[in-house]
Amino acid sequence: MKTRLVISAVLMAAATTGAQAQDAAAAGIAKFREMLADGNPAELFEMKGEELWKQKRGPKNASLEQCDLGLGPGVVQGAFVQLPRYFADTKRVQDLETRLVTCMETLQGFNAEEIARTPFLKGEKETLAALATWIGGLSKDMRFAVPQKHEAEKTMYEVGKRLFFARGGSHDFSCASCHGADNTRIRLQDLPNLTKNPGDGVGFAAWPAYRISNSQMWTMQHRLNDCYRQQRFPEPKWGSDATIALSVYMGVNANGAASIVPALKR
Amino acid sequence: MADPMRIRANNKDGVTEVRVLMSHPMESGVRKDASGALVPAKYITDLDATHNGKTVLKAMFSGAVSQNPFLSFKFKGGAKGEKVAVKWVDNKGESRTDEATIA
Amino acid sequence: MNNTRRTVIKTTSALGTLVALGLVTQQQAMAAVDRAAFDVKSIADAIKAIGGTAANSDQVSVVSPDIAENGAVVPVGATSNIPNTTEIYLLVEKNPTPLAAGFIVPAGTEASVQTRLKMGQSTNVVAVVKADGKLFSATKETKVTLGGCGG
Amino acid sequence: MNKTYMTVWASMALAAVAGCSTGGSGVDYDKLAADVTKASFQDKNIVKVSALTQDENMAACSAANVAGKPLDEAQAKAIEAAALKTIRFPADGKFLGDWKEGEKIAQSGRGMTWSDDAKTVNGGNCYNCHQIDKKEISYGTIGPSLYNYGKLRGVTDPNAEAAKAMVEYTWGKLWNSQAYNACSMMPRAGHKGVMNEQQLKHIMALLLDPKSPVNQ
Repeated sequence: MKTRLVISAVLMAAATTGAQAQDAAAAGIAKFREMLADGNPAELFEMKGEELWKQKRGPKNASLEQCDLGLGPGVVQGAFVQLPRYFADTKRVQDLETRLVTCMETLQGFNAEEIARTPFLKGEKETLAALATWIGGLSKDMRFAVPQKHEAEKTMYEVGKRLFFARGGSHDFSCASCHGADNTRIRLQDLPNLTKNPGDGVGFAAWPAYRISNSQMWTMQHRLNDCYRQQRFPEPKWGSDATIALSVYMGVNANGAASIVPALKR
Repeated sequence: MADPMRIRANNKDGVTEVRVLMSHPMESGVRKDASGALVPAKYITDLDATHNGKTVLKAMFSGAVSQNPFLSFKFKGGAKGEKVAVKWVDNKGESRTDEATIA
Repeated sequence: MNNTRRTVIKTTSALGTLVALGLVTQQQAMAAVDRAAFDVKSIADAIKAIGGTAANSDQVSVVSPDIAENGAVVPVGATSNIPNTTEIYLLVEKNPTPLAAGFIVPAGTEASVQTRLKMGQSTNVVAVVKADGKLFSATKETKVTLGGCGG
Repeated sequence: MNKTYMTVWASMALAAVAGCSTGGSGVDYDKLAADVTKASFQDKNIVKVSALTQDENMAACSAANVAGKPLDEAQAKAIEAAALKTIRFPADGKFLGDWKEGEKIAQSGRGMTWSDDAKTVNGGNCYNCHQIDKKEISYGTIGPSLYNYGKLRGVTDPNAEAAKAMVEYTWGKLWNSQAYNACSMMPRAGHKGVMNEQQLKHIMALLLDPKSPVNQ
């Protein structure tokens, strides 16, 4: 009895000091982010994205101004927080990026397969990141309302949920390993719980984001690709149904959360 | 050609606050790429901010300034509608000038 | 393009060599500190290159976070309350070349600047200011943490 | 888009239509998810699509998560019993290596991603989820704190008979975490070949050596 008491006292002491150190570190990180909040370099990409939207480009020398992002041709504001969604013309559920490529193909004459194959941060993928940043920014502070009306949208949600929890690879990781519980972190990074609405401006409501660790502008497709890399999974093809299904799952879960896109991330 | 800067200038109580974001790789010349080769130096060396043609700040940068540099400072004067101009030059001789209207 | 945000007035291309080269020379001639100070390997020598030794002063403050989530973009700034401050320098002690940035502050501009610097590891960040030809300094430690999954 | 991809999409569209007529029920989402997975992933460098093939344990744990319910007790016990049998103790009977090496392994998150190559020395990823040495402030909280791991468990001499059970349990937990918790989130470091025996010994020392900073 006596030993047990001593041990529990030691345990409590350890837990207390641990928690204090953690609080100090967490407060330090919060302060660091606050110091960076003003002057997010993502603004440079927003400027570029707006220009690229209006510029006549591609084999057809046309702008994207007639692109239908789900709210009708040319309607940009508010479109971001209602994506992914089902599009009757392509008969597909599309996220912002795959929808933009559809517009680049139909309006401007670009080759969609070629864009899909282009590595992130290069060529038309760079264009896409700037466009997504500007389009996302026009819905800043608006609340997510990803639709679940069409049967294909509901199917994508259910498939996305299964992919989210699917454990595999050398380390038995799934998306849920890091994003399935409240108040956890990897190293010092807070991890949003993406199985439900994680709150305003976190998780799905924070990408595209400017990443300070590599000074790159990352879209959601890019974010998912790198999550799978760290998960020790093989590579998800760009724009594949797996990436769309996961986006629908996270997007619908985030419904009601306000977007802070473009965000600033580690 | 370098991408444009994002310049914001706001006057409050007679003081103008200038915030500048520059689109620049700021390669220090000591970083190695994935294949182990040195990435050649390319960074902004000098910056000149002017208001009505008069210098309000000069800066000298090294490759230790972060990619896509941010700079903020304040000067006395400047009225809404007037212009603030910022010009940078890098070690390769490339330069860029942009201008913003004081709000 | 949103004209209230900014207006592009002029761009010199990378190969506008003559103009650009002329410009570089002109700016270097106007610089307060020799460009070579940016290549100096120790903080003491860098301060020497700026103009001698710096006295620690509570009238100088250096802004740098206690903890940086990543060393690639660390918000750093300095403010001087010493009258006639004409120059501000930001140094990162443990960087291979500590002098990171220098600023010339004309009369009418506040002796206060904010920027973002790269830091390879946890380090002291030093602000040195010049006022009436004399150097004053302030120091702050920033811990650079290893973030993410480390993969 | 490639052909497989289009085919799967077509099958999903069909399923959606079928869903309409049956009011949303009767769609085999598990099958759809498997088809989507097959069509969506590709080999990249050292990571092959075969890595997505789940063993029975992983399939059961993933399904339980989708359902939002824990495994039923019998199934959990069966998984644990099977996992326990996979554990291999060190051939030379020595469980502890060098805690300094263990700390390096615990710090590293490298290895087995598609941006690593086959020569990359695998890290343990330990600090990603656990507090270990208190000097390291950048630690994760997905797993419990391991600070004072040995000390709190009364291990003063890891070679003593009194410590045997704790030493063997710790080795087993590192080798195959599911031996003690059916759907443990921890990688099965020994079982899946993420860590070799020597690396596991170093991590053991980090956790259990009384001289390790973990036990100060």
